[in-house]
This record gives sequence, C-alpha cells and structure tokens, in this order.
Amino acid sequence: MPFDPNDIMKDRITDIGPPKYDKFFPPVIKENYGKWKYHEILEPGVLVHVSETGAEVYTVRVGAARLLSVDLIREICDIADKHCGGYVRWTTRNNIEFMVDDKSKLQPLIDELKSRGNWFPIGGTGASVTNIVHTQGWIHCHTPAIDASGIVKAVMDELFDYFGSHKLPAQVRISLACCLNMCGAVHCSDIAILGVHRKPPFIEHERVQNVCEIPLVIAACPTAAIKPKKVGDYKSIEINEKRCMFCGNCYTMCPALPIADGDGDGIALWVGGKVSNSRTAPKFSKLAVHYIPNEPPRWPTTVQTIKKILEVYASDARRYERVGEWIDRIGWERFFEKTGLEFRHEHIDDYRLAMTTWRTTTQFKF
Amino acid sequence: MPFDPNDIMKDRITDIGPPKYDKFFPPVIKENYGKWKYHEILEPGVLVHVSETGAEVYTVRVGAARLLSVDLIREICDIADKHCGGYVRWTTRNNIEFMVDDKSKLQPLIDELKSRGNWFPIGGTGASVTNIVHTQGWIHCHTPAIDASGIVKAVMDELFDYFGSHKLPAQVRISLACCLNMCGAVHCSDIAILGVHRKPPFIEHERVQNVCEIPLVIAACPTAAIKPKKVGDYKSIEINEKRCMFCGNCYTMCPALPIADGDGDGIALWVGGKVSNSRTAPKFSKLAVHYIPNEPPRWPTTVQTIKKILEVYASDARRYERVGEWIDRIGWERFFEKTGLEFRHEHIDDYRLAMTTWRTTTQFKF
Amino acid sequence: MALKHKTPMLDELEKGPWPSFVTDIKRVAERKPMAEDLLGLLEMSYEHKEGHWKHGGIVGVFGYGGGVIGRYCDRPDLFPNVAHFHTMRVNQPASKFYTTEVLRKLCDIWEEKGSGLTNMHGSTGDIILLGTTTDQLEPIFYELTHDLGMDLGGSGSNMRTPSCCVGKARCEWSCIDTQDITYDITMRYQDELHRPMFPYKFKFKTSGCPNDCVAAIARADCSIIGTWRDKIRIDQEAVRAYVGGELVPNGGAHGTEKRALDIQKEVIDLCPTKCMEWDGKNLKIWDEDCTRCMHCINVMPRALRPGLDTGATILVGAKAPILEGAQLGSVVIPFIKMEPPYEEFHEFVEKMWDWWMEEGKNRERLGETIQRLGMKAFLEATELQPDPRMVNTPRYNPYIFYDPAEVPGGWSHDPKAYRERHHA
Amino acid sequence: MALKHKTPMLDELEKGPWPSFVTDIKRVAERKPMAEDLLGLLEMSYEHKEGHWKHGGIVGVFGYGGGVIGRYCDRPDLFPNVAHFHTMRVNQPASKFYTTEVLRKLCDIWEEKGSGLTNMHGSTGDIILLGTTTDQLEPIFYELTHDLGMDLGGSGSNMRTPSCCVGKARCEWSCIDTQDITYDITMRYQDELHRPMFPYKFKFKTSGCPNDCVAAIARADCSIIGTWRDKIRIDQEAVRAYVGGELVPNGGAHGTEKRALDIQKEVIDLCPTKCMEWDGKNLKIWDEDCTRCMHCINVMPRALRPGLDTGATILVGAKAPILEGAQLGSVVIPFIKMEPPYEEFHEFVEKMWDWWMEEGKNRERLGETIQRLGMKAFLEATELQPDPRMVNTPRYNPYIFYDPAEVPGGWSHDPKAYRERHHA
Ligand code: SRM
Ligand code: SRM
Ligand code: SRM
Ligand code: SRM
Ligand code: SF4
Ligand code: SF4
Ligand code: SF4
Ligand code: SF4
Ligand code: SF4
Ligand code: SF4
Ligand code: SF4
Ligand code: SF4
Repeated sequence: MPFDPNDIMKDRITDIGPPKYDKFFPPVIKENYGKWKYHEILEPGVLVHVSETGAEVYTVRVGAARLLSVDLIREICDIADKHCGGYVRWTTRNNIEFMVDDKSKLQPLIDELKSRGNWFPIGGTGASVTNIVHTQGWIHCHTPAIDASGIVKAVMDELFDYFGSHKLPAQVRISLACCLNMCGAVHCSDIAILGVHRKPPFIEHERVQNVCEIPLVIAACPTAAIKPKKVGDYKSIEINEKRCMFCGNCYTMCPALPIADGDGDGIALWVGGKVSNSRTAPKFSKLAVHYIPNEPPRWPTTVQTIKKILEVYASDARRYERVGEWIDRIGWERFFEKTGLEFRHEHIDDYRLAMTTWRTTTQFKF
Repeated sequence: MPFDPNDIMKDRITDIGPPKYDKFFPPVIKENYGKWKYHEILEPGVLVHVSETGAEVYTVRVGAARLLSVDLIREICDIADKHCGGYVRWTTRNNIEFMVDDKSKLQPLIDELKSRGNWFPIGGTGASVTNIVHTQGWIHCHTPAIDASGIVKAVMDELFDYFGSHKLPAQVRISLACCLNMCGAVHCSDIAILGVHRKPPFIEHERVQNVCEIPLVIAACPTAAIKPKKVGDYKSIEINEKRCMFCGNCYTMCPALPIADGDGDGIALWVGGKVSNSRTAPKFSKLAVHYIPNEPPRWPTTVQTIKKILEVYASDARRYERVGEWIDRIGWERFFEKTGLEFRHEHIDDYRLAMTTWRTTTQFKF
Repeated sequence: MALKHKTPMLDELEKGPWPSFVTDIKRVAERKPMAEDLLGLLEMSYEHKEGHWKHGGIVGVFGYGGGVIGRYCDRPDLFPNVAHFHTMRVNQPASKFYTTEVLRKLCDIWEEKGSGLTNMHGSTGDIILLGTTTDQLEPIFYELTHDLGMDLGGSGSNMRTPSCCVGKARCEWSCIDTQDITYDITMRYQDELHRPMFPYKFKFKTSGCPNDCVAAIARADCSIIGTWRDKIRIDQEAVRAYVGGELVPNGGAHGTEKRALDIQKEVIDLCPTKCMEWDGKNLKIWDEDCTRCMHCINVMPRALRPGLDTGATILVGAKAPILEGAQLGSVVIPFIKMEPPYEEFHEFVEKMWDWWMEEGKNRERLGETIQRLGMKAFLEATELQPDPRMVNTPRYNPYIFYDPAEVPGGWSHDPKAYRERHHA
Repeated sequence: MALKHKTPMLDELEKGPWPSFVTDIKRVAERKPMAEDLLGLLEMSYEHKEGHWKHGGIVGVFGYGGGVIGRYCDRPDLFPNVAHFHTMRVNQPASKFYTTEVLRKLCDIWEEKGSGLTNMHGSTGDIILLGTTTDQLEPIFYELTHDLGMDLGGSGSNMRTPSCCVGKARCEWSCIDTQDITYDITMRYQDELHRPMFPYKFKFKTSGCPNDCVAAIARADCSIIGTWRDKIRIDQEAVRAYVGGELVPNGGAHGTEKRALDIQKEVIDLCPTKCMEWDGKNLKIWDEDCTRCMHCINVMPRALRPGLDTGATILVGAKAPILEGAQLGSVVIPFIKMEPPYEEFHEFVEKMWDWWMEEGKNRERLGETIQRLGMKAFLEATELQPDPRMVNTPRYNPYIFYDPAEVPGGWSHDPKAYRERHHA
C-alpha cells in the first residue's frame, strides 16, 4: 500500500530498527562467521581471510569520496552484482569492500574496478594512508570554519601514492572536522585537520531575544565568557572577548551570534593521536600548526604541510611506529626541528588540564 | 657590646644573610672544590670522593633524629673536633656527615661513632632507606593530624636494617608530613606518610568574627565549600560538609574552625614518587592506603604496612628500579594484589585533574 | 548539458587521482535541480570562504525526536532548490554489509524524493541521505520502513545509532559478536533512539578486539571492546616459520614480500609489558603480565591468536571537546562475558542511564557528569566495585572525600569536650 | 633527676635502635623547664591524639616580617613553661657545612635563651631553633648577628631561605656552583627575604645536576638544576673495567663487592632515550638524543662524566597541594649559563617577581598564578621565547586563544557585509 499523505498513521511502521545484519552477509561470510583463522594482505588493497573450514574470502578495498551520488552507488551495485553475488560493504572509514569467495574471481574483479577510470582506487590496507574520515563542511552544516570534502580531495590527491602502497612505517589515519565539535573524531588521529574560527561571534542584539534561549547560550560557553546584558530595549548578552576561544558553541545555540569569517577562519593541524591499544595506549592528537588560512579550492599550504609532516615521519620513524609513537621517541623538540614547523605560544596548553602537559623534568634534548 | 634591651636599635645589624658557605669548608673541600673526579661507597654510610689532584675525602654519614638538643650537637662537635679538624655538615635529608681527609683517620672516626651507644648509626647511602624527611607534628605546629618525630622513630626502628645496608633494589626515600600542607614535601616520595583529618571543621560562631577575616577564610577553601552566613547576631560562615576534603586550610586562616579530632584523624600512605630525573621523570606519590588510625606511641599498623610495602618491593623489583618505576612496570593492579592492600573508592581521583588518572586503554592485567 | 551555475573553483576539484565528489555531484546535477543548486551554493562558499547554511529548524517524522537534521540555505534567493535541504539519517545494518538489492531500492527512493546525494556513511555510522524538503520526509520514511525494512537513526539528545567493526563476520580476532551486540542494543533501545529523553546524546560503539577498528574508545559514551582473559594461543611451528622467513610478517601490512621476521626487535622489544621471550626455538609468553595489546598477534597472525575465554572490557565517557574537553573512554568493567541475552550488560546500561538522567545537566555528556560528580558516584549507581584496572594511577592529590560512615562519630565533633581539652 | 610529668607513652620511644628524640629531650629537660613541659605537653598530645598548639600571633624581630614562627600552647594552665614557644629560623650556610666553633656558639645562645632544642634542619633548609619566649627574640637576634655573623631565614609571604645540594664542594657531577648561586640569591634578595611583599611564599632551590639531591623540582617556586649541553665524557678504558668486573658498579650503591657490570641490562636498556650502544669494546653515546638523565653516569662514575659546557635548566612553579594541587616545576629556561655575576638570571627573577606581584592573588603561589593566567602571560612577562622543551606535549584541546593581532581585522566583524552575504 503506498503512502497516503492525508493519513500518515495509516499502516505506519515505526521502531523496527535496521535490518538484521546477517540478512546482508554474503554466503561465505555467513558460513564462516566466527571461524576465521588468519588473513593476509596479498597486495595493497587486497586481502584474503582464511577460515578454519578452509574457505577463503578475498576482499578488494577501494577508496571513495564519502559523498556518493546514487549514480555511483548504482555503479557499485553493478560491480557487486557482476562479481560478488550482489553483496558489498563499507568500512568504518568509508572505503568500499568488494568480496569474492574464490581466488579465481579476484583478478576479474580487480580488472573491472581498474577499468572504471579513477572511481575505484584500490588500497587503504596496511601501512598506508587510508581514507580520510571527515564531516560535512560547506556541504551541509551551519558551523563549519572550513569545507570538508574539498580539502579531503586535495589531500588525498597529493597523498595518493600512500593510499595504494605500504611504504609507511605504520598506518597513518588522517581525519578532518570542520569545527571544534569534531564530528570527525579527529581528536585521536595520526594527523588531524581541524577547522578553526579566530574571531569571537558578533552579536545581533535585536535578534537575540527572539531566536535564542539566553540561559542556554550562557551555559553553552565552555569558558564562561558570556553574560546576560540589556542593550537598549533588547534582552541580549555580552561576550568577554578575552575569554573566547572561538569554539562556536554559542552560535550552535543561537543563530544571532555569527562566528564565521572568511578571512579569520582556517585550519589547525594536529598530530600523533591514535585509537588502537596496540603497543601503546590510545592518545590524543596534539597541536602541530596553529593556523593555516582557508585556501580554496585546493588548500595548497595545508596539503603541503601535511605532506611534509608525513614524509619526515616516513623517513624517520621505525617500522610499526605510529606518528605519535615516533614523536614520543624522538621528542617534540625534534619533531618541530625536523619538520621545520614553528613552535609558538599557541602550542603551550592554557586550558583546564594545562599543567599536566608542561615539562616537569630536566629530560629534554638540545 | 652586649644587647641593650632599652635600645634595640643600638648597633643593630640586619640583612647580613648567612655566613658565606666557604668559611665553613674543611681545607680538603676548599682545595678540591669543583675538582672531584669520582666517588665510591666503601661500605654503607662510608664514602670516598677522589679529586683530580689526587686528594681524597672520606665521609661517614650517620642518621639522626632531626630534633637535636644542644647536648647532642655539642657531642657532634666533640667528635668533629677530635677527628675532623672541627668541621661537620648536614645533608639535605638531615643526616650528619663527618669528613676526614686521609684514609688513616677513617677507622678511628668510625670506632668513635660506634662507641657512643646508638646515637650515631652509620648508613643512609646507596640503595638504603635513608633518614625520613619530616615536619613538626605535635612538637610545634597548630594544624597536624599526627605527630612527626614519634612516627619517624617508630618506622626507622623497624626499618633500621635497611638504613645500614644496600639490600634494596634502589634508594627508598620515605617522608612524612603531618597535614595536607605537606611541609615534608612528601608529594614526590617513594613512600609518604601523611597526616589526614577526616571531619570537617566545627564552627565556633561566636568567635569567628573576632578572630578571623571571613573573606580570607572563604578564599582559603580549595573546594569552595565555605560561604558567609549570619548566625544569630554573629557574622560567621557555613561549610558545605559534602564539599569538604578536610585540608584544614580554613583552620590555618581561622582558629575558630578546629578540625583536629583524636578519633577521626590518622594517616594515609602514598607510594611511588620520585624526584631525581634519573631514568624516568620525577613523579608524584600515589595513594596506597587511604586511612590508618593514629596509634601512639608506636603506630604499629602504619609501621607494619610500610614494612610490608617495602619488603614486597624489595623482593619483586629489579636493580635500579625505584618504587614508582617498579609499580609502573608491574601495574597498579599487581601492586595492590602483591601487597594485599585494598583498592577502594578513595583511590580513584575525584579532584580537578581526575580524568587524567583514569585508565583510558584496554591495557591492564587480569 | 551545461549547468546553471559557473563553478570554476569546484572544477579544480575534478582533477587528480582521487575520486571527485564534484564530478559525481555534477552528473546528478544534470537531472536534479537540487544537486545543481548545491553546486552553485558550494561554489559561493568557496568564494566567501564561509558556509551558507542556516540553523536547522525542528523537522522530522511524526513520533520521532531524531533522525532528521533540518537545514535551510541562507541565500534561497539565489539557490531556491536548496532552500530546504534536510538530511535523513538511516540506521545502517551493523558493520555495513549490503545487498545490491537494498542499495538499489534506496537509490530509487532517494532519486525520486531527495537530492540523489548521500554520505556512505556518516561519522556515527548512519547512511546519510543528504538533502530533501520537509514534505518528503514522511513519504521517504514510509518507503524506508515498508519497502526496505529500514528505520531512521539517531540525532538530538537520544541514543545515537550504535556501530561496530566487521568483527567475526570477517576478522579472526574478534572476541565478541560485534554485530549481534550492536543489533541487540539498537533493537532493545529503539525508544531511547527515536525519542530524545537524555541530557544529551549517547553513543555506543563495539570493537571485537583492542585494535578497535571502530574507534570506540575515542568516541563512544559507552565503548564495548572485545578481549580475553586466558592465554594467547601459540602455534610454535608458525612462529618459527615467521622467523625463518616463510610467512609474511604482519599479514603483509608492511610489504607483501617474504622476509625473515626479526622477532626480538619487531615483537619482543615492542611488547609494552616485556612479557615475552624467544629462545631461538620457542616463544614464551608470561600471560599473567600480558595486557592484551594485540601487537604480537598483529605481527604474527598465523602463529598467535587471542585466548578462548573471551568477553569485553567496558569503558565509558569518550567524547569530542565540547564543553569540558575531549575524553577517551575510561575502564569501568574490566571484563564482562558478552553473551546473549546480554542481561548483565542491559542492567548496567539501564542503571547508568537512570543515574545520568537523574544527575546529568542539560547538554552534559555522560563523561562530563562523571567528571563533575566523581567516579565513585557513577560506580555506586551502577553497582560496580572499584578496581585498580579503572585507573592509570591512584589519586596523587590528598583531597580525599572520606566517607563519614567510617569515621567514629561521623562528621560531628564534640565542641565542648574539645574546648575542655584545648583552651581557646 | 625525676621529671615533673609522667610520660609513659613517650618512654616507649626510647626503645629501639634509631636515635631517640625523647631520650635527647629528656637530658635537656633535667635542667630546662621548657623542655620538661614540652615533654609533658607532648605526652598529653599522645593521649588525646591531638596537638596542643594554638595559632601563632605576629611575633618577630624589629624590621623583619619573617624568620620567627609564633606559637602558644593551649594548656598554659598545665604547662606554663611552654605557654610561649616560638621558633626562630636561622639561615643556614649554603649546603650546611659548619665549624664546631659556630655550632658551639649557637648552642650556647640557645642553651641560655631558648629551649635548648633544635631542628637540624627545617624542611626548607633553615636551622630551626625550637621554642623561646617573645622577650628573648631580640637578644637572640642581636647575638646571632653580632657574635655569629648569622641572620634569620624566611617565613610568611616572602622569599624563603634558598638551599642547595652539596654540589662542587664534594660531588663530581655538579655542573654549577650551587653554593655560590644560593649565596648570591640570598644576599641579593635580603630585602625580599626579610620583608614580606609577595602574594605568598617564594622558594629557590639549586641542585648541581639532574639527580636533584635537594629535591628542587618538587618544592621550589624556582628550581635551578645543573646540566650540560655538550657530550658526556667517556673513558672507554674505565667502561671496560666495569664490564670486566674491576670496578664496583654505581659507586657501590648496590653493594660494595666487585662484580661484572651487565652493561646491556643495567645501563643501555635503562637509558630512557636508548641512545647508547655497546659493541663489546666501546661505548657509543648519541649525545644528540641523550636527555641527560644521569643514569649511565650514576652507574659508571669512573667512566662517564657530565660534559664541560655546563649551565642550568630553570623550572618554575613547584609546590605542595594547597590550594590548587601539588605541582612539579616546569621548564621555562632550558639552558642558562649560571656564571657570576648571574646578571641574566637576576633579570629573569626580577621580571618574574614583578609580574607575580602585579598579577598574583593573595596566597597564590607562582605556579598557581601561571596556571590561572597561562604560560604565555608568564613567558611574555619574563621575555622568554616559547620552546618545545617547555612541554611534554603541545596542547591537545582545541581551545586556542588566538591573538587578534594576527587576524585580519582583529576581533571585529563587518556585520552588515556579513548579512549581505548571509541572509538571516
Ligand atoms: C575494515 C576495517 C574494519 C571495519 O569494520 O570496517 C578494519 C579491518 C582490519 N583491521 Fe583495523 N580496520 C578498520 C579500521 C581501523 C581503525 C579505525 C580507524 O582508523 O578509524 C583502527 C584504529 C586506528 C588507530 O589506532 O588510530 C584500526 C586499527 C587496526 C590495527 C592496529 C594498528 C596499530 O598498530 O595501531 C590493526 C593491526 C594491524 O594492522 O597490524 C588492524 C587490523 C585490521 C585487520 C588486519 C583485521 C583482520 O584480521 O581482518 C583488518 C584489515 C587491516 C587492513 O586494512 O590493513 N586494525 N583499524 C576498518 C578499515 C578502515 C579503512 O577503510 O581504512
Ligand atoms: C648528601 C646528599 C646531598 C646533600 O647536599 O646533602 C647526596 C649525595 C649524593 N647523592 Fe643524592 N644526595 C642527597 C640527597 C638526594 C636526594 C634528595 C632527597 O632524597 O630528598 C635525591 C632525590 C631522591 C629522589 O629521587 O626522590 C638524590 C638522588 C640521587 C641519585 C638518583 C637516584 C635515582 O636513581 O633516582 C643519585 C645517583 C645514584 O645514587 O646512583 C644520587 C647520588 C649522590 C652521590 C653519589 C653524588 C656524589 O657523587 O657524591 C652522593 C652520595 C650518594 C649516596 O648517599 O649514596 N643522589 N639524592 C643528600 C643525602 C641525603 C641523605 O642524607 O640521605
Ligand atoms: C553528520 C555528522 C558528520 C558527518 O558528516 O559524518 C555530524 C554532524 C553534526 N554534528 Fe556531530 N556529526 C556526526 C558525528 C559526530 C561524531 C562522531 C561519532 O559519532 O562517532 C562526533 C564526535 C564524538 C562525540 O559524540 O563526542 C560528533 C560530535 C558533535 C558535537 C560535539 C559533542 C561533544 O560532546 O563534544 C556536536 C555539538 C552539539 O552536539 O551541539 C555535534 C553536532 C553536530 C551537528 C548536529 C551540528 C549542530 O551543532 O547542531 C551537525 C549537523 C551537520 C549537518 O548539517 O548534517 N557533533 N558528531 C555525523 C553524524 C552522522 C551519522 O549519524 O552517522
Ligand atoms: C618548619 C617547617 C616544617 C619542618 O618541620 O621542617 C614548616 C612549618 C610550617 N609550614 Fe611549611 N614548613 C616547612 C617547610 C615547608 C615545605 C618544604 C620546603 O620548603 O622545601 C613545604 C612544601 C613546599 C612548598 O613550599 O610548597 C611547605 C608547605 C607549607 C604549606 C603549603 C604551601 C602550598 O602552597 O601548598 C603551608 C600552608 C601555608 O602556607 O599556609 C605551610 C605552612 C607552615 C606553617 C607555617 C603552618 C601554617 O599553616 O601557618 C608551619 C609552622 C610550623 C611551626 O609551628 O613551626 N607550609 N612547608 C618547614 C620550614 C623550616 C625551614 O624554614 O627550614
Ligand atoms: S564538525 Fe562542526 S561544522 Fe563539521 S559537521 Fe560537525 S558540527 Fe558541523
Ligand atoms: S565562541 Fe565559544 S568561547 Fe567564544 S563566546 Fe561562544 S561559546 Fe564562548
Ligand atoms: S605539615 Fe602541616 S602540621 Fe606539619 S608542620 Fe607543616 S603545616 Fe604544620
Ligand atoms: S577543611 Fe579545607 S575543604 Fe574543608 S572547609 Fe576547610 S578549607 Fe574547605
Ligand atoms: S577491532 Fe579487532 S576484531 Fe574488530 S575488525 Fe579490528 S582487528 Fe578485527
Ligand atoms: S598482546 Fe601485547 S602485551 Fe600481550 S604479549 Fe603480545 S605484545 Fe605483549
Ligand atoms: S644533585 Fe647532582 S651535583 Fe648535587 S649532590 Fe646530587 S649528584 Fe651531586
Ligand atoms: S644520561 Fe641518561 S639519557 Fe643520556 S646517555 Fe646516559 S642513560 Fe641515556
């Protein structure tokens, strides 16, 4: 029965949740669920997993812009129908995985993928730069300081070589978030690209009382910079600009406090975070570059700075050493020296836990 | 000219500072200042330092109660006159050092020291338990939760064997402070004994306004537990007892807020701090035992608990490993298991930097 | 067909080897004005270096408090087709396997009723249908539920769409059924997912092992991470094969050529607890010292495997920086058997939520409530015992809130007796 | 002679091998009623498990704001001889060498005018004369200055008595003249020492090398710690002698018997930066990676020595927990040549104090002022350049206070132009 706009409650189905996962498992996955014994990466982007039953599944991982049109999804379906029995999956970092259950099906799949222009780059496994986790940017959100998809495209173009190879000392996970809300969860990435504002919001006093809940706005400020204030006849707020660190959280609560500014906004780069518990504990990413201007359409300074960091790391780190582990070994003094990045006041923490980041030992390198 | 009580300004000398250090250097020290080449501990408590000039200085270190009578100091002078050319020094941990400039003078000095009962125990060098840095306790201060000298005596009696030997994996520095002010700087000790109160102060409302500056009292509270309050006719304060963590800082500012309580007060033990930059960075001491009652005159539970910790450490740690380095290697879960100490809510930090102490990795031992 | 808006800057993003979202949007733009105006609006954002979206209003489907992000453009005068451009979050199947059948149906719906553009997937894990108008929300929802058996995901102050790693479906290391746990949570807490009643958002993420391929520890209010508490399984033969150069180390992650593994340097020395020894023939692991970091297993997947007594470590409180700063998850349950029907876990979750709903302030993430009220309050509310595995170090400040119940006389003094002993 | 008060509990502390302060006090008590009453009062404290001292009033010597801690007992009815029991802090000579002559004179003064009891030394470093009455303060001060050439130390909100390790006087590792630096600070800042004018106390401590034998890094608002910036001096012959068992490792600190040093395990593996290599014959140190932790030098004192280009690292802000929690010192000057006349250092100190006196709140230690106002403010006030050696890690929160001077247009927006671009 089709939808009836005049009676939306008719036949209404709610709270059914997602389809059960195994409905979409290819047979080889279903049959070998929990029985996998080991895996091997046969070449960058191509994995085999071997089951205790002897079964094998071959996976080809391909990079994708996370923003996909229905046309591209249909193209993916065409490939999956032709080679993979009509199944496909996405990874947690927005790559696409095509799987086949027999080695003989592998090369035809790869050939097919390669035949389709540059839509389906193969890679993202092992010690590579895999896909960049990112957010909406100027495509959809209201608080971004930067675009997301465009920067990701520019960076991946430049690092393309590292996507389809295993030449790095370890995995390098790059993420992007277009504002301090960090939807890209960039706070624990090997390299993080973060959109930053640098001007306190301006206040549209005549709008505040109509479009905002003043107490919520005040509560939203992490540094308690906002106070209520009467301006003329308007109930409004004032901002202690010295306390503002440009997070935009007040703007999220109140559209009458615009914070974006084409010339003020830009990018901060962070390095050395990780998530896995492998060898060392998960770590936050730390500030590497406090500010780079927005340079659409291809953000050359950002791209080149990331490349520089990546290449210094690649040439200096030991095998298995994630970016943060490498820096922990050589020390931040050497990181800044080797990358040629400037160490500035902005690098020294001055927020709540600042004192836990200061160097409280005479151990350092000259 | 003698002091004239009726004219204190007569011949007054002020701001002369201490005597210049080298006035008191024995000749061998003066002559070899800055020329020392190496040292060796000949036996526990006995050191030789050898100069580039070939000169040698032999040092005998002896333990002392830090509280010394003039009689004992005069006895020290007698020994120094007889053996050391009239010179003596104290160490940064309140041990006494007798020095001679020739090996032939060493044994007579040692014999002399040994001949004087147990006043001059030789030791405190190398991988030992050296003297306990401590504070006033009930001898002089107004805020203590515990005595100082008595506990130190009881602990050193029990650990005496470790003072005059090198059987530990590394130096073990024990310190004591009788209240949270931590004059004994116990916050970075291998083992710290800390006097703690456990009741919020009571308020003598009728005295507060006479003997205290209320704004200073309010500002003194680290957890902002104190507010001004009118009680009857008195300007006084009130304490949010749920926020009080018994630091006694308000009592320091205001005698009308007594905090001491014979049954409530007692000892907390802390472990794993260090100061040196050797191998690992300086570290704070961490809570091992949240509370042990005051048990004068010999504090047996405290003494035995310290001994237990020390002996587990001694048997389990590797050479050079300070207590904190040992725990870092084995993990806190093992520390509590091996020592049999109970892990409780009090061990989990809940003050300002609490979140930096929580375990944010899946790495731990079962 | 030429597009309506000139996009000289965006055109630059059609160059280069990585797939171009611009080229992709352009092909849809040829037939869909919404995509066409999106390109124009985006080009203007590139010129201004400022985004052009306003705050979303409250839009959604009837009876749900989340799942749709309302969005309006701030220049409808220039780009009328994206005047409304709401996204719908569709709850993905756990670990994101699909049949082409369901994907094609989804494309058809979205071709007809939306922009034709998606995100596969959003950072939380949902399928993001990017851009439609208010009047399409109900029809799309109807078709999703009726034709695809799919439902919306979370947004707002509710439980967000849980997600997980590929787990046992295609990974040999998974210690728990990540998909099943995710499905169980999602289904059991449908009400919490669709009807915001929490102080703020709440996220679950589940990884099968400490490699944490879904980054749970960094971005889930409750992270479920598989682990084991017995011994690493060792195939000594295979260890020797790695050392002998017969097997490719790290499953080929560092190059697929065979080479002899320098087991001392590459494994033993990097073991964080130094609990391994290699005598040239056999590998010994002191499992009681192992912290299950996975490194040795990662490097020698054919020789080492996680133990068999498997379960999960539960951590809570991870989040992004707003307000109090970013947090990683903190261990609160070192080990729990995660087996259906997951009762113990449900009880924990419900106690946790009850406490947070009671105590949490508006827009305060669980981790922040714990920061504010202390771990003790959390553990007591969830009836968990303190354990040294919950901390990296015990406290180092002496600011202990002693429990009055343990103090003789509680918090009260006897002022009179005190002043008899101590004259003022 | 029997003493006035029974002290059954204290008597227990006369037993055991460690020198007994009770026995020591008792012998003075036989002739000095002050000491006798002190014992009685202490016994009462042992019974009550509570101290019996009241807050001190403002007592001192004329013209000085510190150096004396006033103290009154709360039971003068029972112990009249300790009704007043003030301590005087006497500034010790740097590193605490004495002639018996000066000590005997001190004892004579204190026998006559005080309790006859001392602390050698107080935690800050002073000679503590324990207990006298108000009327004796001036006469004692007169004799100290006239007969002994000694002066009072600090107390209250002033510079506290600086102290240092034994340094070059008897240690081969000292990279700086610890005594001379301490003496210089003490003499130059006599006014600051005697006349409280700071927000709170301020401590200097100086150690000759990173072993930090005066615990400067833990308890000095300004810690001066010797270091070097060239290479560790190596005597390869002696290294071999350690390995060969001809020299006792660690100067005998772990046992004085000769034994072969396991250089790999005991030195190389414990080097925090792993910058050493031993090829069986020669020890190689990559000094550019060395963080001068001292461990290798400690273990092989006859083979390794600090470099020759010596100076100090300056750290600030260490303190005990009250109010904001304990702090360790933080590096603010990685390297400074500490040579007379120490001008560069004086300039730094004075800029630091000016800033702290201007900005610090009452009872706020320097470290807390820096915490509150940020390291940037401190570095700017002291004209120091930010350096990665000042941090363990750069910030990990994105809460950056950008400098408006670097932002085009500073902090101001053009609201009108904004609303032309973005309609509300
Ligand atoms: C497919 C995917 C899971 C999924 O459900 O989609 C996955 C799959 C595998 N991961 Fe992962 N990981 C995946 C995201 C992650 C993430 C999450 C992330 O990056 O956001 C992490 C945490 C990253 C971090 O620490 O910041 C992650 C940390 C690991 C590690 C630990 C690496 C380390 O040393 O720190 C391993 C072990 C290894 O590679 O040796 C691992 C190993 C593996 C193995 C070998 C597991 C197996 O036996 O099958 C899989 C293939 C690895 C490869 O690609 O080289 N996987 N893996 C994810 C692929 C993302 C992508 O498209 O690139
Ligand atoms: C005499 C004294 C300096 C003074 O000015 O008075 C001193 C003297 C020496 N220290 Fe020290 N240290 C002295 C307090 C300290 C302190 C401060 C403290 O404990 O409050 C420390 C920091 C302790 C800490 O980290 O908590 C200290 C940490 C060291 C270290 C580093 C030990 C480590 O591995 O962590 C060494 C090196 C070693 O022993 O190998 C050291 C080495 C030395 C040497 C070998 C230096 C030398 O070449 O002469 C001296 C004899 C050591 C011995 O006794 O075994 N000295 N030494 C202090 C004796 C105190 C006492 O009476 O027991
Ligand atoms: C769509 C998505 C980004 C994306 O492109 O993938 C997203 C988009 C938004 N996020 Fe997010 N967040 C998204 C995943 C995340 C994540 C990652 C995750 O879930 O793993 C985080 C970090 C983890 C966390 O939850 O802490 C995240 C942390 C935030 C925050 C900061 C929360 C905090 O406690 O620090 C905000 C601010 C807020 O809630 O007001 C936020 C707010 C927002 C809002 C709703 C903007 C707002 O302030 O109202 C964004 C709407 C954008 C739009 O127009 O569509 N978003 N957000 C992600 C959701 C897609 C999905 O459902 O799959
Ligand atoms: C005498 C001495 C203890 C001892 O027995 O050795 C001492 C005794 C007192 N200290 Fe202290 N402090 C003494 C060294 C210290 C040290 C150690 C050091 O200087 O190296 C510290 C820790 C380091 C530091 O400064 O942070 C120390 C940290 C405190 C504090 C907490 C300060 C803080 O910022 O956390 C207080 C509380 C206060 O200032 O109100 C304090 C306060 C006090 C007062 C004045 C009590 C008070 O609150 O008014 C004590 C007077 C006791 C008395 O009746 O004589 N005392 N005090 C030490 C001074 C002797 C000397 O001059 O040589
Ligand atoms: S990171 Fe900020 S701007 Fe980007 S999608 Fe999330 S909330 Fe929006
Ligand atoms: S931008 Fe952030 S810091 Fe600035 S006023 Fe708004 S909420 Fe506060
Ligand atoms: S630690 Fe506390 S009680 Fe002890 S001397 Fe210092 S201030 Fe007094
Ligand atoms: S004892 Fe400390 S925490 Fe308690 S009220 Fe007094 S100052 Fe505040
Ligand atoms: S988290 Fe562990 S179980 Fe899950 S995919 Fe990654 S490696 Fe496999
Ligand atoms: S899992 Fe990690 S801790 Fe355990 S043995 Fe392997 S490398 Fe060591
Ligand atoms: S700090 Fe260094 S220089 Fe000073 S006594 Fe200790 S070891 Fe010697
Ligand atoms: S001083 Fe420390 S860091 Fe330097 S070489 Fe020696 S052990 Fe290594």
